[in-house]
Amino acid sequence: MQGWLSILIMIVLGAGFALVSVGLSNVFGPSRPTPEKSAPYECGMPAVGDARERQSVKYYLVAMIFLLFDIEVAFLYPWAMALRDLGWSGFIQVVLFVLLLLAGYVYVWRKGALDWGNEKSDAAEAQRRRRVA
Amino acid sequence: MGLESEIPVLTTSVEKMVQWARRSSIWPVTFGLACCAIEMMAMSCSRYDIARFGAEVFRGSPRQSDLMIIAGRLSRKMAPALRRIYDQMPEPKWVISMGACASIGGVFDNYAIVQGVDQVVPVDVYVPGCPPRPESLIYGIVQLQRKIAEQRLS
Amino acid sequence: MPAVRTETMTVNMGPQHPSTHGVLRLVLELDGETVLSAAPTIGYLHTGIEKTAEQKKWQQVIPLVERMDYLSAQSNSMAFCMSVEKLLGVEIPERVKNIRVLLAELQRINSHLVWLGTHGMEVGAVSVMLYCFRERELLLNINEMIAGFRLFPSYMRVGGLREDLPRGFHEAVLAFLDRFAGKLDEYEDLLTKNEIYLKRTIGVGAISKENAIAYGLLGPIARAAGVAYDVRKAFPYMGYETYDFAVPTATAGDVYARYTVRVAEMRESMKLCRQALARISPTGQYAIDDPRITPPPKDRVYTEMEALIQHFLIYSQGFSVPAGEAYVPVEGPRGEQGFHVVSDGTNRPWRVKSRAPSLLACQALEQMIVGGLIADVIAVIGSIDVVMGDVDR
Amino acid sequence: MDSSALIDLLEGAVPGVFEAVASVDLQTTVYVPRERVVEIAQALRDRPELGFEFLAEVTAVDYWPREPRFELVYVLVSIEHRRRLRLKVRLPGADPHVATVSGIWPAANWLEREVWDMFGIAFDGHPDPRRLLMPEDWDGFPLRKDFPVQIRRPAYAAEPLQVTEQEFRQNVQRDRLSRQGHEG
Repeated sequence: MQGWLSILIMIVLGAGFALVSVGLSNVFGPSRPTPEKSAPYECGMPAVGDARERQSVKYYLVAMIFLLFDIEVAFLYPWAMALRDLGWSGFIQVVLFVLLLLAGYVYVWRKGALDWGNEKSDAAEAQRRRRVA
Repeated sequence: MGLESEIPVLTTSVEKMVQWARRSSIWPVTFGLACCAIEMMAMSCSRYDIARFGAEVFRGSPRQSDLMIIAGRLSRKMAPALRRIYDQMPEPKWVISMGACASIGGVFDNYAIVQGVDQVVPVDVYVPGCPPRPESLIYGIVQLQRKIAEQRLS
Repeated sequence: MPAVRTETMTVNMGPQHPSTHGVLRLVLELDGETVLSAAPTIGYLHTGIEKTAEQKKWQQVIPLVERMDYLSAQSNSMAFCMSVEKLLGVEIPERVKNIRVLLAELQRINSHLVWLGTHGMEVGAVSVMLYCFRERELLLNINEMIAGFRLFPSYMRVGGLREDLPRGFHEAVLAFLDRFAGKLDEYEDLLTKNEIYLKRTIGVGAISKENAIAYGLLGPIARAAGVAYDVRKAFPYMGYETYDFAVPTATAGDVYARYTVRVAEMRESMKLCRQALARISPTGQYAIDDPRITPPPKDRVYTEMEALIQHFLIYSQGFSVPAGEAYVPVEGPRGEQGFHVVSDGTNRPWRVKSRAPSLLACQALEQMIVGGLIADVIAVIGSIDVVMGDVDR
Repeated sequence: MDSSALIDLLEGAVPGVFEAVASVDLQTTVYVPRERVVEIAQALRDRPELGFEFLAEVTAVDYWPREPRFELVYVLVSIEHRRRLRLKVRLPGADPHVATVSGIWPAANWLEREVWDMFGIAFDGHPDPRRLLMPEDWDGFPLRKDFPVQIRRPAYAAEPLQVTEQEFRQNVQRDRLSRQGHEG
């Protein structure tokens, strides 16, 4: 039980600080919403439409890929802790797991979901390599 | 502030404490128009460091700022944009009109310049000079801090 | 995969924006992060200085002219004074020419430091901004020493200077020059081989030599694209032909080339400053001795009646300039500057038009950013060193 | 290369058009008739012996009581010949208009827009004839001599908070169409 108490205290402190500061600013901060104030901020120009515009699909793809590989790493942490007791069989399973995801990574790479720039920025990149080399 | 009793406890009123917190970290929105903006930048750099007064964080968007330093000459085409930025700032907000051009139109008494920013936004502190030296702008900010200290929590 | 129908997004990078170097508005049309088209809108800082200048006397126009391009005050006032002196047909004493060359070159370093600082900060190197502004304070001290004012000294007048150089001027300038050489190497260490800076600037916002000529970018931007045109070499003025200095150029025409050209220009300016300083005697003649234009020294005004009358006439009525028009080009920090001055023979200018290199840089901005990414727009705006006061006048 | 030699070159290029005038500064000053500005500009830029490929400045001067009222000024620079030329065009006060040279020097695009904005001199065939510096709805041309220096007007007219979608698209569309016309 002893170990869990320190984690509990840390959670209470973290959440507590956040709640107190947000709570105080809500209590003391004057909030007077006016139509001008709530209009979307457009660098000083009248706003056009609301802020929820359709985004390019690239952003969604990158978000999904990140989520996928992030969870993969999340699985590796507990495995790394228990490496000694799992022995070789555990090791083989993890290698298979990583290889599977590696195949996914290569597919995504080849499909071009990761290249972000356009031909102009790629040309700039090529120029940079020539100059720096 | 009570320190009479022996117990080392500092007593103050909530209002004083809140006003002390507000005036000690004023975040200006970057609203540099013309030459005064160069002096405002010089003020936030190493020699006339405004960080000593807690105001060196220049926020890009009006949402996160509570002081607007109008640094430069305001033209008629820019006036609506200035008013809109001022409206979009959250409540306790103050305005410093930096320089003669912002305060009264300065040397440009002609068709293009708004002769004094107070026709567009309510101004708290006027800083004279064309452009004012960084010290006088810091003095303006200190005057504003003194003004905030006396304001009541409405 | 079938062609995905993408919808473009219009972003308004409006007048109040931390990295548009003033009040420039850019309506960008984006496909994802690629800029499809950019429509710059200017005029948010239009001050009508040319209209106000027509109501002032000749000497009073100098403070107005300095507030147009507020980063190159000395070269502005020098350009205006030279145009008016050309109309007057007066010859400037040798010493005044050397002082004007020295002050113009110090102003070029001053303006390039502000450019390097703000451009560095926008590309992410905030420390470069703090260092550049720290060095710039020494230059502002020199301005303060000669005229008591940091940004707009108004020290140059039609017919020479306002007064003689103060004591300790030579030591101050020498101290700055000795210190600045080492500091400039420091900035270069920070940026020139910095991997991030190279990635953000090489190949970005490039403009071809033909485009630079077609869009009339007579200045560092054209020199970075390979056009070896510098007003100080092509049409020398104020004795520039007697100084030896090089005109740095590059060929790539992208943001990195402009960076190298401007930093090399700072080094050239330092060489020029040393040569000019060596020629200037601490005290000497500081203006032409034409009684109509140069006010008499103060002690004579208090003692002699004629000097008092002359002083009163100059400061109340001013002097009149023979009718005609003149445009003397000057190499300012942003390129060729000059004032097209028209006089109708009275003591007020009929028309003062300033050639604005930043206006043409702003117009060519769209050529540089279309096709690039939105992050490159910030680097390109920083690299063309646009001053909105000069654009909108 | 003093100015008389340059004027002979100009005469050679486009005969019978130039009216040379004495000038105080570097630039050789010549007057040209209003109708032939584009043809002269084309010759100035394309002929190798003239080679004026830099247009430094386009500006105007309003000699108000005098008629012809406006004088348009083009300042041209030739790098390899190291020469400068100032073309001047006299325009009457009634309907001052002249053909645009932005087809020859793209630099002239905004410079001419500013001259239109400040003086009301129309440039026929200009790809984007809108005001450059003043607000869109400004009436009058500020730099004319009969325009007052100071106007007492309320500084700030409240603009609508929300610009309707097609109003904004229409602005941006018009802006892009006008630029397409320019590149095309």
